[in-house]
Amino acid sequence: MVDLRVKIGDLDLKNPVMTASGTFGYGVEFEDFFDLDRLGGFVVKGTTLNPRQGNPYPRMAETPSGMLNTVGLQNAGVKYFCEHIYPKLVKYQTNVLVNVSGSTAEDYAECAEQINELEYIPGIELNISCPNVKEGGMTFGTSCPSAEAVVRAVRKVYKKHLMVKLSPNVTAIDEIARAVESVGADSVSLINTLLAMAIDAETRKPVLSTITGGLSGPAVKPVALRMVWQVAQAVKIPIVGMGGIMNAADAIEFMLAGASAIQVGTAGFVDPLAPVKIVEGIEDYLVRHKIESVTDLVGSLQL
Amino acid sequence: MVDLRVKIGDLDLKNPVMTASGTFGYGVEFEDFFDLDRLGGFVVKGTTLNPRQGNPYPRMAETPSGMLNTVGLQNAGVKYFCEHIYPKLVKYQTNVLVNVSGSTAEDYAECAEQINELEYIPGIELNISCPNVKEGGMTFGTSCPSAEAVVRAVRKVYKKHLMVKLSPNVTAIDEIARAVESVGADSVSLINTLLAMAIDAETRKPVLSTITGGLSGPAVKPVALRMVWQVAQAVKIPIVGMGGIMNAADAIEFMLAGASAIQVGTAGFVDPLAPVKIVEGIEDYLVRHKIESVTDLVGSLQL
Amino acid sequence: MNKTVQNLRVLSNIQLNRDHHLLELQAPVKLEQIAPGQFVNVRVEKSQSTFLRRPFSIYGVDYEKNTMSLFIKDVGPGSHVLTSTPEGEEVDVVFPLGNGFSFPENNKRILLVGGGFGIAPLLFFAQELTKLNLKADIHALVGARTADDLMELDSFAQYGQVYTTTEDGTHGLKGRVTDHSVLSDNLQKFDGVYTCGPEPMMKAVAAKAAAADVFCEVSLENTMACGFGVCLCCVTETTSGHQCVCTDGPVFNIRDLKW
Amino acid sequence: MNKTVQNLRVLSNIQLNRDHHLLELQAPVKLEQIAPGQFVNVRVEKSQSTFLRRPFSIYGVDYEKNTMSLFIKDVGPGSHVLTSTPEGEEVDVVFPLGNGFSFPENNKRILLVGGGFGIAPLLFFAQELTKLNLKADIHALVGARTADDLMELDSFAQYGQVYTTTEDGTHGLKGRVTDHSVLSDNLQKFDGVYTCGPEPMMKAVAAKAAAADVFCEVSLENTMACGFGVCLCCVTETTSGHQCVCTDGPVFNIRDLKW
Ligand SMILES: Cc1cc2nc3c(=O)[nH]c(=O)nc-3n(C[C@H](O)[C@H](O)[C@H](O)COP(=O)(O)OP(=O)(O)OC[C@H]3O[C@@H](n4cnc5c(N)ncnc54)[C@H](O)[C@@H]3O)c2cc1C
Ligand SMILES: Cc1cc2nc3c(=O)[nH]c(=O)nc-3n(C[C@H](O)[C@H](O)[C@H](O)COP(=O)(O)OP(=O)(O)OC[C@H]3O[C@@H](n4cnc5c(N)ncnc54)[C@H](O)[C@@H]3O)c2cc1C
Ligand SMILES: Cc1cc2nc3c(=O)[nH]c(=O)nc-3n(C[C@H](O)[C@H](O)[C@H](O)COP(=O)(O)O)c2cc1C
Ligand SMILES: Cc1cc2nc3c(=O)[nH]c(=O)nc-3n(C[C@H](O)[C@H](O)[C@H](O)COP(=O)(O)O)c2cc1C
Ligand code: FES
Ligand code: FES
Repeated sequence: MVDLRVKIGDLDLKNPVMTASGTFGYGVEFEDFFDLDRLGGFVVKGTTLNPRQGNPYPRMAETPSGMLNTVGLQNAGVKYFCEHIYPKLVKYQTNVLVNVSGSTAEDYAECAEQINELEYIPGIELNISCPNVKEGGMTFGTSCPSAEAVVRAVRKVYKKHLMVKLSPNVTAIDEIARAVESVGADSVSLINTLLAMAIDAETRKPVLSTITGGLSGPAVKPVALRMVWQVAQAVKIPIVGMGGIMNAADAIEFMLAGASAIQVGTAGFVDPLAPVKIVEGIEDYLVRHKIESVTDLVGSLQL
Repeated sequence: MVDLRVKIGDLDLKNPVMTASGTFGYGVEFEDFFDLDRLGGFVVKGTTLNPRQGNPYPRMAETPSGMLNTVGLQNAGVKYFCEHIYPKLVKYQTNVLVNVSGSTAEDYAECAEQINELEYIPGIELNISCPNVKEGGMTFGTSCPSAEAVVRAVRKVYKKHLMVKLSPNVTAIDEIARAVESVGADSVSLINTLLAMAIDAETRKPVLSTITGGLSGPAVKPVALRMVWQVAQAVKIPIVGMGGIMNAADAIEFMLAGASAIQVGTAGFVDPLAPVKIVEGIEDYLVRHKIESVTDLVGSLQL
Repeated sequence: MNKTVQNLRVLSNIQLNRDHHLLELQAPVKLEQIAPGQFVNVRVEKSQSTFLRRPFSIYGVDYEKNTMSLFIKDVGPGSHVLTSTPEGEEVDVVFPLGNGFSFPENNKRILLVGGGFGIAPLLFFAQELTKLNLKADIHALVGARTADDLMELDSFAQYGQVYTTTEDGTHGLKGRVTDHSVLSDNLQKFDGVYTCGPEPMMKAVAAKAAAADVFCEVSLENTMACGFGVCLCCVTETTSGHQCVCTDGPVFNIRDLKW
Repeated sequence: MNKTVQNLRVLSNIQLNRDHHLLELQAPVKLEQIAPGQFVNVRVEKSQSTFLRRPFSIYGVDYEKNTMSLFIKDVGPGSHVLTSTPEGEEVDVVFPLGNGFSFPENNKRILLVGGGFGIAPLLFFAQELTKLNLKADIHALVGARTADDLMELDSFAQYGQVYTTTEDGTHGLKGRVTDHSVLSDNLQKFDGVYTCGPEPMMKAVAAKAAAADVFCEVSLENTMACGFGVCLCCVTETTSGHQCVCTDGPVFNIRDLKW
């Protein structure tokens, strides 16, 4: 028997596989496909202080081995979440995190404060990296001072696990990681989507309503892996890796590069069973390689 | 008859299709496949002041819709280039540019100065963006002051067309573009490769000898397009776009986003005929869309 | 039935005309009730430009043979691989997705208006209406560019009266579906209009139904990433804000759309 | 001949054992002279994980039928699609690439040492040596894990004497090729040793040849992006610096390698 349990700071996960915000709805949509309690955890949709209707259609473009999205944080706001969604999530025997976005440090803090009250939400993922809305935090995530400011504001009011999701659209992601670590982040997750664009040559128009959008899927995996590796050299807090993970081998690569856990995003669109297949695949890998605990993989890349 | 001619500053190109440095050798290797004079131009291998043996094998990793490389600027140095390679290039009736790299601003300038003497080389492409060698210029290309410094040094000694190749591994590529424009760059080309990484889960080792390498191919196209679009809003000098261009539709997308010409790189590995097929495809497109001159496409994205 | 991911075996693949194929797919597990208007999302691995699944309406279900059919137009890499799939091969399908058309009460007169592959869910609807013995008086108006593009007219004729239009006049009325008198003369005689096809066609039909104040449902085809409500990419504007075509639709009452 | 990109038609696809196939490909244009040791680079579009081409040694050329053969082991997505390609389909091939083995002078005794698909270029070499009537005395040593993995022995036997080893002893000597006496007893009796196979095997053979001071060429298989000398990804360390396996090789004299 191999041990799949991992810890992300004070969070206990039955296995290192989570699902990524914005790609897993509120979890319930996946219930037909598998038992959500088989996951190490899942992160629900980006939540903001006030309701947001999101960006206009079209919001999606398929690209080579990936896709662009510009959903723009459509959500009914944190109050609605607490009253109407949260009650449906309390039944899950796994870590349910809420992804939090905002336009000002105060927004973030206020939203986080309300989620702090929810007994069965052990942590939040602070999205300082959404490229699709002006107020989506990407500007927070692209400079150290602004990243520090928002994390500091949230840290003051949020008492549970504070995971900060980093933007890949930066010159030095390791510096941003160090900055958020220094002001109290409990972990970092990366990467969010790469700012990108699609054009329809025939119509001569951008494909997305907002011209640019966020690139995800296997296309970004090599960049994401590099960033996880780079951040792993820079910080001591745990890293949650993501970006194009499609199967167990991909997940293991992220752990070798230094991630304590991983998130599966776009893969779930292509194969709704991907998250559980990855749990099983990691187990098989450990058995095959005679590795007792999945934690032995973390950062164990052989140079 | 449609008009395929474009200008990049003072460079006259018979069509907007060039090939990208490091993916086209010295051109001669493609001669079996097509007549090089059918291209608008080509950029030969990264050249440095002193000979470089490059990085150890393995230098390549295949990734979803792309590849990583870490060639590390293997070349015999500018002196060898001028004496032994240049004479083989004078016969071409197209623009042959030399891609120049260095470890210090002085290196760059000295190398450029020697190439300035070569009558049939109408311009250089200054590579301030190679992610694969410490001295490969990526550090020059990731901050405005250092980018300005190297361009300024080269501009002093180099009298012909000075194209500056930008790194995509930055927070704000438009700012770097503006910086190099302000110190005399005649054009900018983008993007170079994205810093990335591949790991072999079975051996638990990095695939590349240098751990990280540069990502190219269709996987990066959406990011490249976005950057060309972003730079087009920021500078007045012409833009040469590249990154994952595989076919004429891709090339046209870059021109719609604001590129006056494009370069074909990795595509030539997959289909050695890609560069000429793209020339033909652009012509077909213009005919089909009843567009008289390819220059009408440049920056004509409809919002 | 619940959403599932299954490998379905191609039982037959019949080419209907130049670019349309009819695929009959057999399920390994007993099919439960599927509603007309629901769709499937198919994975296409044998192509380098189909990262995401491709959605197709369900064209019919045969619960005895345990098969379902898809009516596929070859328009690009994904549909091309599918229309080229030989019998015996398996395809990876997520289904059933979306809502479905609203069944009318007994003894209603309804009009189906289809263009292109939009006939697929309409024909399934007609089939189920008839099977459920709702005694609907079914009329179908089908339009195409030319006669060769008018397919499955016999199938429609099994369920009711069929009207056709072709742009070149090679079959039925020369013109577009919206030029047909059945849509202009006294549309009120129908209790409901159900339409699926190119968006401009649906919008024109919807406008006529709205003007005549007739119940009207349209089946939308927004681009999709997931197909089951988690990505929020496929939204359409409704009177109650953005709704997902893949879960709140693909079938919408025009009353609710901001058309 | 000059390098070209051509669509070759699969004339036959024969499964040799569990995971090896022999593909005979017919060219639309007259094949010119191809050297044993040269290789092709094949595009594989029907898979989502084969962005780059896949290199394979040329296993033989039939100038009369205008065909060339490849000997392919199914090890991953690219080789899998190729070994599954039905007769009649076309494959997009860049060829001929690389240098080739050095032909010996007349009346020489040579030893070919092959493992796995490494036998492909060696067999082509033997065929050409014989055709050119160089009166070479050809000996071939072939190793595999088990008897079923020893293929094309009859073909080798056409050209000279064959020795075999299997790790499980099911055919020939039990052990690895390097355990075979032909490599240890008096290797000097050969004028040249030519080897292709897994790198550890080639290194061991090269070491023995070097020790015995016998001419020895090895055919390398570095990972490649372009296959024709423009990317500089496939380099190997030689006494004159980094050289490209795809253009300066794949065949190298061990004297020049830093092994
Ligand atoms: C709910 C729903 C039901 C559908 N039912 C059918 C059906 O029964 N039969 C059928 O043949 N097709 C149907 N479609 C359309 C079908 O999904 C597309 O034709 C298919 O995805 C094209 O894929 P491709 O790879 O062949 O071409 P692509 O290269 O992806 O696209 C070719 C062309 O089709 C358009 N297109 C791509 N994806 C979609 C999409 N999701 N919706 C609309 N247009 C698209 C593109 O803009 C492009 O112009 C349906 C779509 C939806 C959303
Ligand atoms: C000059 C040359 C000649 C070759 N001749 C033959 C031949 O005659 N018959 C044959 O079956 N194979 C030959 N190969 C190896 C063949 O190229 C690989 O088996 C093939 O590329 C694997 O592709 P894949 O998609 O099936 O598997 P992948 O998933 O790409 O790889 C599967 C396994 O093969 C390894 N591999 C991948 N690419 C290469 C490569 N270029 N060289 C060596 N190993 C690789 C990978 O590391 C992995 O372990 C040759 C390679 C070279 C460079
Ligand atoms: C449709 C879509 C919506 C997303 N929404 C959010 C979001 O609300 N908040 C967030 O932090 N990340 C969001 N992301 C980013 C993902 O969580 C993830 O960081 C990214 O997609 C990379 O992982 P992947 O390649 O596995 O999808 C979204 C991604 C997609 C594709
Ligand atoms: C193998 C390889 C070597 C390269 N060498 C250089 C180089 O020497 N100098 C340079 O400026 N860019 C170099 N590049 C980057 C390309 O010129 C180009 O910017 C990049 O590959 C993106 O374009 P593509 O996706 O079309 O290949 C190299 C790229 C590859 C794949
Ligand atoms: S396609 Fe993802 S929500 Fe509809
Ligand atoms: S594979 Fe590109 S140089 Fe050899």
